[in-house]
Order: sequence, then structure tokens, then C-alpha cells
Amino acid sequence: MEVPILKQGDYLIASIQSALTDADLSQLRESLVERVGRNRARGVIVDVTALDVMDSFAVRTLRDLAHTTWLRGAETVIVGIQPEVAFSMVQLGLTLKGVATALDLEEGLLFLDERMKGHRRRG
Amino acid sequence: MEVPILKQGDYLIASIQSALTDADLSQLRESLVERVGRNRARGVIVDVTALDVMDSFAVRTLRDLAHTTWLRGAETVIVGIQPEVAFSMVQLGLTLKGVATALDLEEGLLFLDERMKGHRRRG
Amino acid sequence: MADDIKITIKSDVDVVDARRRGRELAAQLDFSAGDQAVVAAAISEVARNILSYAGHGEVLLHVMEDAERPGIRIVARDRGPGIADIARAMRDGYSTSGGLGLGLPGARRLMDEFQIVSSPKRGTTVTMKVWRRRRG
Amino acid sequence: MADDIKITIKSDVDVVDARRRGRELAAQLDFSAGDQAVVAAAISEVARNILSYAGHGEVLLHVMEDAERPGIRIVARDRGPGIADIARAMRDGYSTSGGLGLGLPGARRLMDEFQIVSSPKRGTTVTMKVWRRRRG
Ligand SMILES: Nc1ncnc2c1ncn2[C@@H]1O[C@H](COP(=O)(O)OP(=O)(O)O)[C@@H](O)[C@H]1O
Ligand SMILES: Nc1ncnc2c1ncn2[C@@H]1O[C@H](COP(=O)(O)OP(=O)(O)O)[C@@H](O)[C@H]1O
Repeated sequence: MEVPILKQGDYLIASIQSALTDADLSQLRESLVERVGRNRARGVIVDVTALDVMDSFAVRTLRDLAHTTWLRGAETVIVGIQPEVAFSMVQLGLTLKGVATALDLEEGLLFLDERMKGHRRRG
Repeated sequence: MEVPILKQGDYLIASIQSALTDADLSQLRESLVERVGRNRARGVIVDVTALDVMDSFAVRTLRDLAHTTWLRGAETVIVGIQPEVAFSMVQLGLTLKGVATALDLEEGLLFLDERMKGHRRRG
Repeated sequence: MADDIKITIKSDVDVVDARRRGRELAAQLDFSAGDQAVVAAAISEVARNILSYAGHGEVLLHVMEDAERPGIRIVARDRGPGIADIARAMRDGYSTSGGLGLGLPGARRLMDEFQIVSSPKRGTTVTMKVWRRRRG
Repeated sequence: MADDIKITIKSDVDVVDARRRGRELAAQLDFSAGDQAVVAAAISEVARNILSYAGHGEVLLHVMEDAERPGIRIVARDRGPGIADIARAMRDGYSTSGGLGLGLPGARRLMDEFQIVSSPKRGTTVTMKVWRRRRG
């Protein structure tokens, strides 16, 4: 199950369409990191609206993805975590600390636009 | 005892009016998480000025609330913890680690405004 | 104030009631605002435990006037399943229910005296005492 | 629903399948959306552990209808190397594989009951139970 990655201006947008295996998720991470370099992207959006569960492997992979793209000069924002998924993540003790989040694709784009404007300050 | 939730610009403000049962507190958490999505809120203020005690259940619920709204793209700040309540929390060993706090509603709004300005910096 | 105040705990409203009564008592005895909150928080923890682990039980509040300064004795008792390993239950962060596991150890830190008696047959009784502090 | 659902775990596709089946079962039993995600997440953790540490094994899902409210029993078992120190494996952040080490302790927090039996000879069996919650 390959996740489509779209380029939109300075950003890459990966929209997860269905449940992913661990291998799919790792693959997504690698593709995005590679594409950040190839497309000289400055922002990455991973849309997880379609994910109905997020376990410790998924969280670790998304965290690693955000940190790796960061080291390559691009900011990642995770969008579309569903309320019930957020609920179960918090119960599991999984927090995505240090990773930017936004409600949905639209908010994610706004967030990146704001970050790119002027200086990209960091937490 | 339902806690009223007001929308003010991009923010949601929940003002606790009186002592809450555990069920009330859980209900507040769920309502706020739901409203973040519905109102596209980017900040949440929970005003606990009226709470004259904060025990481990309350602290856990507020922490979960903050982490869950965060996963949905909104920052939560807890305002109005009274000095004697803070004192007893510290004695109990309860910390709101990882959760933003401010003195009162006014400070809470300022805090969120600063976070939202330009770059929404992330913990 | 000769008699004990007895609060039957069988729903979360009773937990709120118990801590309110404890706070009022502490205020009557001229405890500082901080110590009123401390009494209320300790009661809240043990009363909620009754509800969570035993389903129902009771909290008894008693004014102690025999010492130099007045104090409050709080008894929380139930006929629930008991605590298998009390030492472990008293440890920070230990919880069988996904709680913070700070209730019992926190209450012990808050109170001047703290005792648990528990057995699978007779349930659990937590007894705590706190005296009004000398104003610093 | 009398029979157990049995999912053989031998590749990461089976982990996805197991959590999907668990979620469906929870939905059938009218669990809240949040608790459906909780069931799926817990299954995901134990099923992945089978794959990571034992190579293969199975997940069994069983509907419990004898209590006041319906529940799901999840059994994850393998004949792998076993867990040498279960207390340590249950600690937040402990991992022998560079994982987050939140799988087992997280699953325990999510579930109403949680039990591990493990030995180097007979492998590992994790049994978890969760009941539909009363609506708040
Ligand atoms: N009244 C009780 N009856 C039975 N078990 C109890 C009781 N009170 C506490 N316990 C046990 O002691 C553990 C620790 O309690 P506590 O420190 O209050 O933390 P928490 O309630 O957050 O789990 C509980 O998880 C429970 O297993
Ligand atoms: N089925 C199993 N067989 C053998 N060891 C296991 C099994 N499940 C878990 N473990 C051990 O327990 C540790 C903690 O597991 P867990 O909390 O799920 O974290 P993680 O999988 O991220 O390491 C693992 O690192 C592993 O050493």
C-alpha cells in the first residue's frame, strides 16, 4: 500500500488512504526523507485522517520522520488525528511531543505558511 | 454540572464554576476535544479558579485533555490555579508537567496570542 | 462537634460532598487555607479509591481535641476486595487501574499520621490524622 | 459470536488484520468510538510483539457476555523466547529492541484486566479483557 506524495509549492503532502502495515509506514518515512532532498521541500504534511488507530510503532515512525526531515531542513506537521485516535494515544502514553500537529490539511498548510514567513524559529 | 464553553476568536474558553465530579471533568475533556474540531479552535483555556481542590484524578484529566487537544492541533493552557490548591498539589506530588499554565484568564489569552503569532512554536 | 460526620460513598457526587465537608471542618478549626486544601485533597483520594476499587463504603470525619492543637481524623473504609500488597500500593506511580498511582502515597505525604489496614475478607480501612499547624 | 476469532500472526499484514477485526468486534458490541480505537491499539501492540520477538504466533478474540456489560477477551500467544523479566518489560520505556517500550505498559493501562504468562520453554501469552463502559 504505497502512500501518494504530492508536491505543492515548497511542501510535500502525504495523504494516508487506508490502514498501513509497519513496512508501509517505514517506507513512507524513507520516501518522504528522500523527496525532501530531491524536491528541496521546506515543509511536509502527513495527513493521517484515514488512520483509525495509532500505536507505538506508528508514533515512533512519525516522530522519527519529523526529526529526520527537520535535519534535512524541512518542518513536518501531522494533520487529521481523529478524536478517538487522540484519546487512545493519550491513554497509551503516546504523545508526539516535539512534533507539530494541526487539525486538518487546511490548518496544516496555514501552519507551515506561518512558519516559513520570516524566520523559522524553533521550539 | 455542565461547564460552559465559550468561543472567542480562535480560542475556546471553559470556565469551571463550581466543584466538579469525576464524571463532570471527564465530560468537560470530551466536550472540549470535540469542540476543538467543530470550531477549528487553535487554543483552549480551562479556567479552574473556582476549584478549591485538585486531586490526582483532576490532574490526570487536565493533562490528558491538554495532550489530546494538542494531537488535534490546539494548545491548552490551564489558568487560575489558586495558591492553596497549588500548595496541596505539590504536597501530593501532582505536577501538570508538559501542560501550559498561566495566572489568570488574561494571562492565558496573552500566552496563546504569543504562541499563535506568526510561528506557532512547538514544545 | 462531638459526633463523627459520616458520609456514605456510593457515587462520585459523594466524593465531592466528602471533600467539601472535610474542608469546612478544617475551616471551622481554623486550619490555614493551604491546609484546608490539603485535607480536601487527601479525602478526595481515599474516597475515590472506595468508589473505584470497592464500589461503596464510607468516610468518617472526627475532630480530635485532646492534643495541644485541634486535629481531624479521617477514616475511609470499605468492604471491598482489599489491597493485596500494601507496600506496593503505597509506592508513587503504582496503580492497578491506569490511575496516576499518587493517591495513597500523596495522602500519606499530606497527613501527619497515616495507616492502612486491609484484607481480602474485611476490605480496606485507611485512617489519617492531621493537626492544625502552628502559624509560621 | 460463540466462537473465538483466531488470527494467525506471521507478517505485518496480519497485525493490521488483527486490529481491524478487534475494532469491528468492539463496534458490534457498541463500544464507544474511543474504546474501539483503544481495543485496536492494544491488539496492535501485542500482535506486533509476537512478530518482533517470537516471529509468529496467534491472536484470539472472544466475546464475553456473562457480565453486566459485554466485553472482549484478547489473547496473544506465541512459542517464542519468552520474557525473562516481566516486571521490567512492564515498565514504561523499557525495550530490548529500540522500541518506545510503551506497548505492554500502555496496553495494561488501556485494558480492564491484563495478565502475562511467559517462560523460555513455553513462550508468551498475554491475556487482556475490556468491558464496554457505561456512558458518562
Ligand atoms: N480501597 C481500596 N480497595 C482496594 N484496593 C485499593 C483501595 N485503595 C487503593 N487500592 C489499590 O492501591 C493502588 C494504589 O492506589 P492509589 O495510590 O490511590 O493510586 P490510583 O488510585 O491512582 O491507582 C490502586 O491502584 C489499587 O490497586
Ligand atoms: N511476545 C514476546 N516475546 C518475548 N519478549 C517480548 C514479547 N513481548 C514483549 N517482549 C519484551 O518486552 C519488552 C517490552 O515490550 P513493549 O512494552 O511492547 O515495548 P517494545 O516492543 O517497544 O520494546 C520488549 O522490548 C521485549 O523485550
